[in-house]
Amino acid sequence: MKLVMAIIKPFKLDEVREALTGLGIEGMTVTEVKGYGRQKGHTEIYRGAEYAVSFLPKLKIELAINSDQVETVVDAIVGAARTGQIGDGKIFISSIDQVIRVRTGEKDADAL
Amino acid sequence: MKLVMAIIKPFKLDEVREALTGLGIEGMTVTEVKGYGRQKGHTEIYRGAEYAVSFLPKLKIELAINSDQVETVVDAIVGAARTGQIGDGKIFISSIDQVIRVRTGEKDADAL
Amino acid sequence: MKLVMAIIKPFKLDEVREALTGLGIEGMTVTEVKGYGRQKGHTEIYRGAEYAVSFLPKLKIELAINSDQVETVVDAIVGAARTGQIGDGKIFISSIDQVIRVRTGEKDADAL
Amino acid sequence: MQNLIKYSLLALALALTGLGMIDPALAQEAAAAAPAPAIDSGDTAWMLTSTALVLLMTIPGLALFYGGMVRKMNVLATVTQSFAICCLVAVLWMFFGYSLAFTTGTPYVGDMGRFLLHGMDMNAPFLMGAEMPAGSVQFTIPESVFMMFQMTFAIITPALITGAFVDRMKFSALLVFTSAWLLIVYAPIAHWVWHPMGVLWGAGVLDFAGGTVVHINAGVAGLVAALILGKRAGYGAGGGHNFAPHNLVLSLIGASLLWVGWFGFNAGSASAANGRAGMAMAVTMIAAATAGLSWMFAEWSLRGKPSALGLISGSVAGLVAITPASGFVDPEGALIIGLVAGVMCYWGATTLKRAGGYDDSLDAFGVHGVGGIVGASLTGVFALKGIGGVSGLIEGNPGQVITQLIGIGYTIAWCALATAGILYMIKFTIGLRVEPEQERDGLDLSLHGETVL
Amino acid sequence: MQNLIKYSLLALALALTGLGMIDPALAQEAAAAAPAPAIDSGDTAWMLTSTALVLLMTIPGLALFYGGMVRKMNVLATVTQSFAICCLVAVLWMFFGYSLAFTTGTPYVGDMGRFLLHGMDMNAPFLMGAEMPAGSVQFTIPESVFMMFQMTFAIITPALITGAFVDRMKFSALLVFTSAWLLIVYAPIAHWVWHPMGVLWGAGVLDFAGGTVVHINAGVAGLVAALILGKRAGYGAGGGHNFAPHNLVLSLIGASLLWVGWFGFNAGSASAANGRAGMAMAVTMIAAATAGLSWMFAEWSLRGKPSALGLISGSVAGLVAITPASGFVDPEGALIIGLVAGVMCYWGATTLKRAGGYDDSLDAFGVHGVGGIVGASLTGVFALKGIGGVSGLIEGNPGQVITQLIGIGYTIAWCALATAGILYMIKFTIGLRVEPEQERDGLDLSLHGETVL
Amino acid sequence: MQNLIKYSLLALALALTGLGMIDPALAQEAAAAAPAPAIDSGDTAWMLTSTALVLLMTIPGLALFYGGMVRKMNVLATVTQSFAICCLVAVLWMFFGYSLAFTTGTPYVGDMGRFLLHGMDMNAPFLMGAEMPAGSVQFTIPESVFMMFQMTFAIITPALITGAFVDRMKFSALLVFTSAWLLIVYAPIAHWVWHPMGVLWGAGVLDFAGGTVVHINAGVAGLVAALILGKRAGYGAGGGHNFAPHNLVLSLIGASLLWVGWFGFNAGSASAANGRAGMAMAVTMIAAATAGLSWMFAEWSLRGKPSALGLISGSVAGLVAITPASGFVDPEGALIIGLVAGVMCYWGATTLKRAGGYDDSLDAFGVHGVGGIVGASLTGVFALKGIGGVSGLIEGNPGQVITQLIGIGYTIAWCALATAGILYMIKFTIGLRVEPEQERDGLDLSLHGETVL
Ligand SMILES: Nc1ncnc2c1ncn2[C@@H]1O[C@H](COP(=O)(O)OP(=O)(O)O)[C@@H](O)[C@H]1O
Ligand SMILES: Nc1ncnc2c1ncn2[C@@H]1O[C@H](COP(=O)(O)OP(=O)(O)O)[C@@H](O)[C@H]1O
Ligand SMILES: Nc1ncnc2c1ncn2[C@@H]1O[C@H](COP(=O)(O)OP(=O)(O)O)[C@@H](O)[C@H]1O
Repeated sequence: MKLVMAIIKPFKLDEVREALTGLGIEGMTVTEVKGYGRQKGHTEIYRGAEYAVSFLPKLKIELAINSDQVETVVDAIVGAARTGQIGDGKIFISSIDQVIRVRTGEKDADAL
Repeated sequence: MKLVMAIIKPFKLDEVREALTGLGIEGMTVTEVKGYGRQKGHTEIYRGAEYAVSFLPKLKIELAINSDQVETVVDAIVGAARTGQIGDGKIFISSIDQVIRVRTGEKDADAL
Repeated sequence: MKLVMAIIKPFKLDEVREALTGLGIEGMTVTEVKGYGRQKGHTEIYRGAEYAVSFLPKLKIELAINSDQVETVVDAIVGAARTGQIGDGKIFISSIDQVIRVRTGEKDADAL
Repeated sequence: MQNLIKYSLLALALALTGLGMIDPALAQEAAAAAPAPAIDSGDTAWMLTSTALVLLMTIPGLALFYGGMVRKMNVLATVTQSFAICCLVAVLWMFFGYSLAFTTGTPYVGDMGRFLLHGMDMNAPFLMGAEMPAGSVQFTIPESVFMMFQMTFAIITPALITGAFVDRMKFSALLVFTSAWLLIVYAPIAHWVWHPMGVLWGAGVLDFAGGTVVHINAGVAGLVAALILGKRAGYGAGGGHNFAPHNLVLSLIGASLLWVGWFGFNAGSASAANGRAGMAMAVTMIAAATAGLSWMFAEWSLRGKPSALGLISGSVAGLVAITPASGFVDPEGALIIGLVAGVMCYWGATTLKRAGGYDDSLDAFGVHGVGGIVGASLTGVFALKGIGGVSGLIEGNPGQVITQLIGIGYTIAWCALATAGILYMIKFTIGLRVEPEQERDGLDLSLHGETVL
Repeated sequence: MQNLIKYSLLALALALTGLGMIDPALAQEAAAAAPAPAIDSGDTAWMLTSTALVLLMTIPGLALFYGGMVRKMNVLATVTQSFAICCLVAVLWMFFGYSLAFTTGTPYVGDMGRFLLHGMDMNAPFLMGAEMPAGSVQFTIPESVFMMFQMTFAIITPALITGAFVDRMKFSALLVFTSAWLLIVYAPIAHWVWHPMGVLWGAGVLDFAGGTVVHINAGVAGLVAALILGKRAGYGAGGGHNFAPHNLVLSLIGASLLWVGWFGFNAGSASAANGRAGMAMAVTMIAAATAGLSWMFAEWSLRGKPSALGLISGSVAGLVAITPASGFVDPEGALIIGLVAGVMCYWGATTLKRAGGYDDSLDAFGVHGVGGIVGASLTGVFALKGIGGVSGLIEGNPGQVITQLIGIGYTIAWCALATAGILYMIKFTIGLRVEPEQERDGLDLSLHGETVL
Repeated sequence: MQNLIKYSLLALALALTGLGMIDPALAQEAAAAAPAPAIDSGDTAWMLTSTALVLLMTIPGLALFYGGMVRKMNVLATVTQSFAICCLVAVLWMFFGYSLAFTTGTPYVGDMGRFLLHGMDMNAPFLMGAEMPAGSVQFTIPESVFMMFQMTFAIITPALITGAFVDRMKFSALLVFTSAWLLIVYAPIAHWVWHPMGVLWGAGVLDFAGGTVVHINAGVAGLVAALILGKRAGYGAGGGHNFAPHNLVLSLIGASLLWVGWFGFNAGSASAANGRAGMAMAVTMIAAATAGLSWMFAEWSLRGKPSALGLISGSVAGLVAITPASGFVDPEGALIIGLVAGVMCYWGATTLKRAGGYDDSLDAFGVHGVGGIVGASLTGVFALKGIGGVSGLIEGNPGQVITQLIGIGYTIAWCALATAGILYMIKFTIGLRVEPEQERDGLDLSLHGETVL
């Protein structure tokens, strides 16, 4: 099984979620994060004092999937999250050893 | 070493933490997240406009442990976090290569 | 490629970020988290009722890097985040299979 | 828009026809009879206080009521609109607005006799319409106090409109719109209704504290603005775009300050600390309370839950509806007005808005337009001779209802036409609406360069 | 509960015994001596203002004071309680409450002579107890203003009680409870104390602005409610269940508005803009300030840190305690009352509550009950003939302290009994408490379907 | 610091030299002419109201204005400073402050004739300076009301200073500083300016509502404190240390309440509900509005965006600047004063502060110091005989400008010297500043043991 962790622009959440549910993905976890990257932040000025805000609001989506779903999932996320402008985000894929559903104790594929 | 990442219901945090400290686990990191899954969200109505809130508040607990602790830790979390109702959450286990304690520079098992 | 996940004290963010950009690291993602560890929390008293706050505010930094950068990155983070006092945080390193840049579809090293 | 214009013309026609039927003897001359040419310290104390209370309604009252209902990324932009309008209108009022509204001039608009507030006598009690021997109104307070009290009304009215177009209007466009609207729409209509020379005063239209001048006016302008600006990006698209209020605690603070401040608005409109002011305060309280409950129970029975937003919206609806009636009706009249207003404004903010398909974002029309029309009409029904000197339908004078409808018609007609004109002028010159990315990133950051953490 | 009833009965017995000892000549007839049968615009101006100030105390004052102290998931439910009570009581006051409290009737309760507020003369100064030739009280303000001022007192009293049972009472139960409590507990006790026909007025009990009628009453009702409803789920269980206030900035705004509004509450209780009002305002300020400092220093020395919550709680405690005394004592008396109130209420909200084992969540009893008892008793100690026409212990009249204790006893007795009765009635019919899952998910979402982001 | 002392001495010298040039005939004796030895209920009503309004300015007004501008971890500590000062000053005022300021004494300070507020006549109108047959001032309100109104001024002045040193002063040091500063700096300067025996009153200095006594005083004290305490850790270090305001909604609420409350501050300074109060309210509104716009447009043109913080800061700057002028100028004077104040205070909070290199964190000096100096000077320019009985430069009396500068000089000199003395005394005894870790962890937690979630 794989863990897909995608950083996206916040206003793209609904489109990404819809794309994923379209693939039958039933579960995901979302976290509000701040991103630093090529996309520049902005400057805020308060009474003459400038504050450079270099971290931008992003959302992190984590989803555990079966290894054979990786490609379709990545395509779905890229398709839904892309605006073509800098700062669209990244997807990181790693392996997971085991998944357990707390309610039932089911494991791995059954737990997804 | 393994990284255990558990999604639980927020009000279960104290019980889970107590169960883990009962096992001698000395460190963990908690993040407020929003979960999407089989558990349905709710609808809020503001002056006749309905807003479907499909993401529910959850907590993510991350803890790095020695590989031989995985089973007891999973059992402890499942035991403490289970309500038997939908939305109880999931546990994901993956491998970590290395752990470093910032304060001392200690590595791996010493750093846990 | 590796994923470096570092838990640090919040007021150390700027120093860590500068140390990393000094290494040419161009991207990272930061999350506000609560940490539990050897560092004790504090007690708040409201009209005689005591509340033990055992989770302390921390920041989690995640960055995907090439495997050969691990050592320099860890050194940079440790150097910038260390105060020598308890609660300085930890660094966890794991492997990632794949990285995709959403905007371009670039993969792996190109996507970092 | 075509419909809008059509209906506006219709209303105007109706109004003009009706005018022939009005007996000018019904005009609000009661006030003019007061023979007291000295400043009364008690009356002045109450009017100074009322002025502070009405200012409190806009800043921070209305700013918070609206600010709590928008998304977090727009909260500063929203509260700033009310604050900026407060500053802008105060200056314009000094230059032109007060003169256009409250000097004698013609039945349609005042002259410029108080340009820069020249000519106010500091120590004499104010005589309004001194040039009209027969119809002038003698106050017991200095003109400066009258001018200030009226300024706070001129401030809140354009601020109310902003509820219709939050999250998408350019700040520069807002400033231009407010300036033009104040002078072209608000000041003349205030003159019509509240100056003894005014055409609707002459027609006997009753509007104690601004049901037509303030609320119908703001509500209709809001509706027109919502139609011309169009919807917020993503509004009504379904699929989870979330426009839910980000912090109703702010809105509840705002509604509370509106309520408290409204005591100055309505009881202050008696221009004196007397029995009529006391009665106006009492009916204001009762209508607000009743309407809060009636919206709440309506929503509770239809939607299953009594929402905080419903309760406070209902109270505001009741305050709106009692405004024109507050110096004319008794507590029982207020009870019924509140009851009707709560239910009707709930309908206005839900069913009517959905049917109309416009995005009157915070229900400027649904609450102030609908509530104002309900209140202005029912003033004609429940007015009692013993309270304000004029009888309504329930005391056997159905003509007063017609008179009220004429006042409503006039107001709607001129407001809709002129507002549309002003907005189109801005649209085709500096533009009305922010860029799509600005709207997406939130106006706090894109227009003002600030954020709330 | 058994203890509660036992003590209530005891207090009642004590009160009845004591009554024989009271010299009716001490009754507050000073006011009745005023021979001015005309409306005074200055007095009316101040009373209109005071009414606005007291309303400000409940919405948004008390709503925020309480709202900031609960967990975030309950903040809307908490502030909505105050707002809904405001609406509900206003309507009930119009129908029955005002009549029961302020018409002549019997020594125990008024009649229904002002049902629907019929019969108020708009333009005459109010004569309270006109049916009692000897004891009537002549005011210089219209009855509508008196009625409104008193309405705002009737609103804040049940709203204060909610502090005892936040986070767990059903909204429907709250509405039923408030209605019954207003008519069965509040209105009669107001009649006893503030109407010349009332039994405690006759006994010479001094309560300038509501130490017994408002604060002891609300505090005791809160204690009874906390006992009958039981604790919040998880309260006192240790192990990290966290009930810490989520945003004390809201509470500080609330406490500030309570303080400012209390000027209307206490100085307004002079019913005129005169020297007694001025002195009442001064002693109110001094007691609030002193009590804030005394709670703060007490906590600082015992707990090591001066908390914001302690400081503001102390000020509120001082305001509570000076309430009954405010028209009777001088600044030095106020200083001592404030000092004692700060320390005693700190004790009430900490040691006493822990000892009692009840969950009076926001210390309705600890602050308002304890503070009210402190204030009502010390009024009997520090009353000065030169201020309010009655001497207290320090001017050699120990009897006044007894009289005050009788007033306290009566109030506690009837309030405890009747409140318990009402709550049990609700418990066994529609139920008092929300479901455990509702409590866990937060009342904002489960009762009102809304959240604060 | 050396520079500071040098300039202070210079100013003092200038002031003393200048004093010879003043014609005492210009003194503000207008008020003294009033022959009315009876309490006026209307005037009293307005002054009771004004007292409530000015208290509202500090709690919660100023508390929120400042609280919104700090980092989230310091918000409770910041708002608590204003609240604690309110409590502390009230008690000190009762003991010593009121006597030092408003009893006759010498030209430099009052005596202790009102220690513990002994000797106030409850029912007679207040005669200020009764011991000076020629120069006494007869009021139409009770002394208790005058004392209370002045207390609220004594509260806000030290609270304003806190803006200069938020985030780093020890709470204990704050309490000691406030106590000493009130008695050594504020009370004497109030006596100089506002008591007929006072040296600056005698010199003919005009300060209607506190341009020198309140704003220059607070601003200069703030500057001195910012210099002596030093910068916040990390301030000006670049590299991303972020001192951005955490929630400007709070600041906007605060600015709004300051504005509304300022009606009591300025119009209340007429001590009566009359034409001068009305005019004072009008010019207050106009200056606030104009200054808000002028700061906003200055920033908009220089920085590209009109910020919410700029708009509200400008309004406060206008309110500051009109304060000394409010009973002496007409609307046009107010317009110009507002215009100048908005631009000058923008300069004071940006260019000047950067040039000075000090960390006046929330611009106590930049807004109140600069604005106060602008206002006090321009009062000498725009004063009109027809408004306040004294002519300024534009009516051909350039001497009034000199007189005003002398008043400014005196105030700056004594304030700077004495403030520095007090702060050094504290620094070398209990210490002024929190520990570095306390500053880093936030004062909410480290000083008060509380947090905002
Ligand atoms: N190496 C990385 N490790 C972790 N997160 C990253 C990394 N690079 C980028 N990100 C995340 O992706 C977001 C977008 O990256 P950015 O460089 O701004 O634009 P783009 O995705 O177009 O290259 C960043 O804000 C950050 O949150
Ligand atoms: N495949 C997944 N990947 C990541 N997080 C998941 C996944 N499935 C579920 N979750 C998380 O677990 C939570 C609980 O899942 P849900 O399906 O609602 O109930 P249950 O745990 O009873 O099956 C979700 O809210 C989500 O945060
Ligand atoms: N085993 C662990 N798994 C996950 N996070 C941990 C673990 N141990 C510590 N942490 C994180 O690191 C932070 C610092 O750890 P702590 O034990 O307080 O001090 P130190 O880093 O000096 O040993 C904790 O607050 C927690 O967020």
